[in-house]
Amino acid sequence: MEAILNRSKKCLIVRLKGELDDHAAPKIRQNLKDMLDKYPDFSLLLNLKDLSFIDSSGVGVILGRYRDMAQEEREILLCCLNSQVRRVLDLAGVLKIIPAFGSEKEALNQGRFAQ
Amino acid sequence: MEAILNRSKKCLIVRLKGELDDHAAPKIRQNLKDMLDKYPDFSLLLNLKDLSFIDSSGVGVILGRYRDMAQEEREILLCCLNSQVRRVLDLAGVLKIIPAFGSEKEALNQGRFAQ
Amino acid sequence: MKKRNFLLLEIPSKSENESLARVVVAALAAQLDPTIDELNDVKTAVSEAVTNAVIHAYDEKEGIIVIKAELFENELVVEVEDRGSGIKDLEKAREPLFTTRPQDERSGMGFTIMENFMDQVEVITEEKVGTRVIMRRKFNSVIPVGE
Amino acid sequence: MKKRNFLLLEIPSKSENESLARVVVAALAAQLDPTIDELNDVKTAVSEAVTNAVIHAYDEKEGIIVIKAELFENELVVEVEDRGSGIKDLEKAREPLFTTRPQDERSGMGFTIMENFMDQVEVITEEKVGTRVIMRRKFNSVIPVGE
Ligand SMILES: Nc1ncnc2c1ncn2[C@@H]1O[C@H](COP(=O)(O)OP(=O)(O)O)[C@@H](O)[C@H]1O
Ligand SMILES: Nc1ncnc2c1ncn2[C@@H]1O[C@H](COP(=O)(O)OP(=O)(O)O)[C@@H](O)[C@H]1O
Repeated sequence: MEAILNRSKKCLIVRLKGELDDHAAPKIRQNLKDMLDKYPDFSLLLNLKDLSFIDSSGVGVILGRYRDMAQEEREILLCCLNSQVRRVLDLAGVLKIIPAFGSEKEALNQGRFAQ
Repeated sequence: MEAILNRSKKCLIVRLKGELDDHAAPKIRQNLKDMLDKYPDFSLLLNLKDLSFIDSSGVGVILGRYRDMAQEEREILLCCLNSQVRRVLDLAGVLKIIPAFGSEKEALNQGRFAQ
Repeated sequence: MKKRNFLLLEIPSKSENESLARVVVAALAAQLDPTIDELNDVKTAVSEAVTNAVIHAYDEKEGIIVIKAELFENELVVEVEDRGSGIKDLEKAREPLFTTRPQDERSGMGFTIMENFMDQVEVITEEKVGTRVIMRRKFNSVIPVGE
Repeated sequence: MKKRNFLLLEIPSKSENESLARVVVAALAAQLDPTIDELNDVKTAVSEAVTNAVIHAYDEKEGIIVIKAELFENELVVEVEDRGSGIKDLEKAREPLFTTRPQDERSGMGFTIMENFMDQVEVITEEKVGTRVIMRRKFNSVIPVGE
């Protein structure tokens, strides 16, 4: 996991790495929560390029952050989904509520960031 | 497995790929035998760069070709051994009887080829 | 149909064994020469079944998970078995989004993923005895026959 | 010493399962965070033991190979068991270059590789009953303790 602050766009970019299953979930969840607490007025862009595997436990982590952030009217975005990740997030309905983009740049030029 | 003929050096260059264990041995052995029969006055250079695994069954395949070729006074050379392959061939005594080089080029510029 | 190959794997219900189980079943399935997507589907479904055994069946305590995988002509059959709590209401459990552990951010999508990524999912469960999840998947890729 | 994790794997004695066995034991050993060289040593030793069971123990017919692997503090213990022919003269069998199948281009280096790549190799064998090879290897890499 690697995090980058884009201060001009007020966006926290987190690049997830490896596998996001039930075993990896607690640590990634806590790291994400800590960062979101630290930058309370930032949006979150999850770059999933180097995420080689996700299952429903990982879906739970992403939806959990979506719920936390929706309450605070903060935005969450995804980008760079590989085939396995796309299939799982699509089936689980995640892509219906969280927008997904082809690259970090595309994501940062969309929606509220473009304003 | 990929084979290249170097006609000027009279050397058959074979690039082994994947894993050379007991399961893979019969096919690789037969392919090598066929090629050595087809070019009876060529030397053999085994490029092991893309060989990710070898065990004593693979050692048997290499020593078998060494024996066949030694009878015909043909030369056999190795190059581009990764760490696992080097450890196994070293322990099995292969490196004491078959010379190993850092690259195809180095191998082709040594010994009888240099003459 | 002739059985081409099989394996039996026993592991303790530790979360680090979820990836181990995926890797093992995928290594067997790879012998049928599936596409990467097909193999990923199997890995994901196995991950769901094994995770359920770790999380729901044994509830903190450590138990044993038994995984059987068999290859037939061009089909993989995987069975994931635990000797844990069993499932009270199986029909409800198989509904999308249903989970008995929302507090742990479970998504309730485990069974849904298994059902969508495999051709067939059979669940045999008995309270206080345990659960067996039997999943089947045919691969469309070309198969060398008569080895 | 506390057992951190373990697995039991049963597979038929087919040559395609030699790589499967390597992958499975390596996946467990990886939980101790070994170096790549350490992991390769384990893979190679497991390959030798399993290949011997496939080739020598069952001699064409298909039998079962049972692999047990356990993780302790920073040590892996792997046991490869067959219910095949057993070894007549174990002392001779363990000598470098000794093989009963020179016609198959066997190098006779299987036991030598196991002994050099692992810290300890114990062989228990009985004619017509079978063979158990128990191998131990400590990893020097840093280990997270008290999980
Ligand atoms: N092996 C099992 N043992 C006991 N209960 C299980 C098992 N598998 C599933 N369940 C029950 O079925 C419910 C739904 O499972 P699932 O669809 O995988 O979603 P989730 O794991 O996110 O809760 C679980 O919340 C649990 O109550
Ligand atoms: N599991 C086994 N069952 C029966 N015989 C065995 C077994 N393992 C080894 N042997 C005997 O020990 C000999 C030496 O084994 P090894 O050092 O691995 O060399 P290789 O496999 O090349 O013959 C074999 O040739 C075989 O006769």
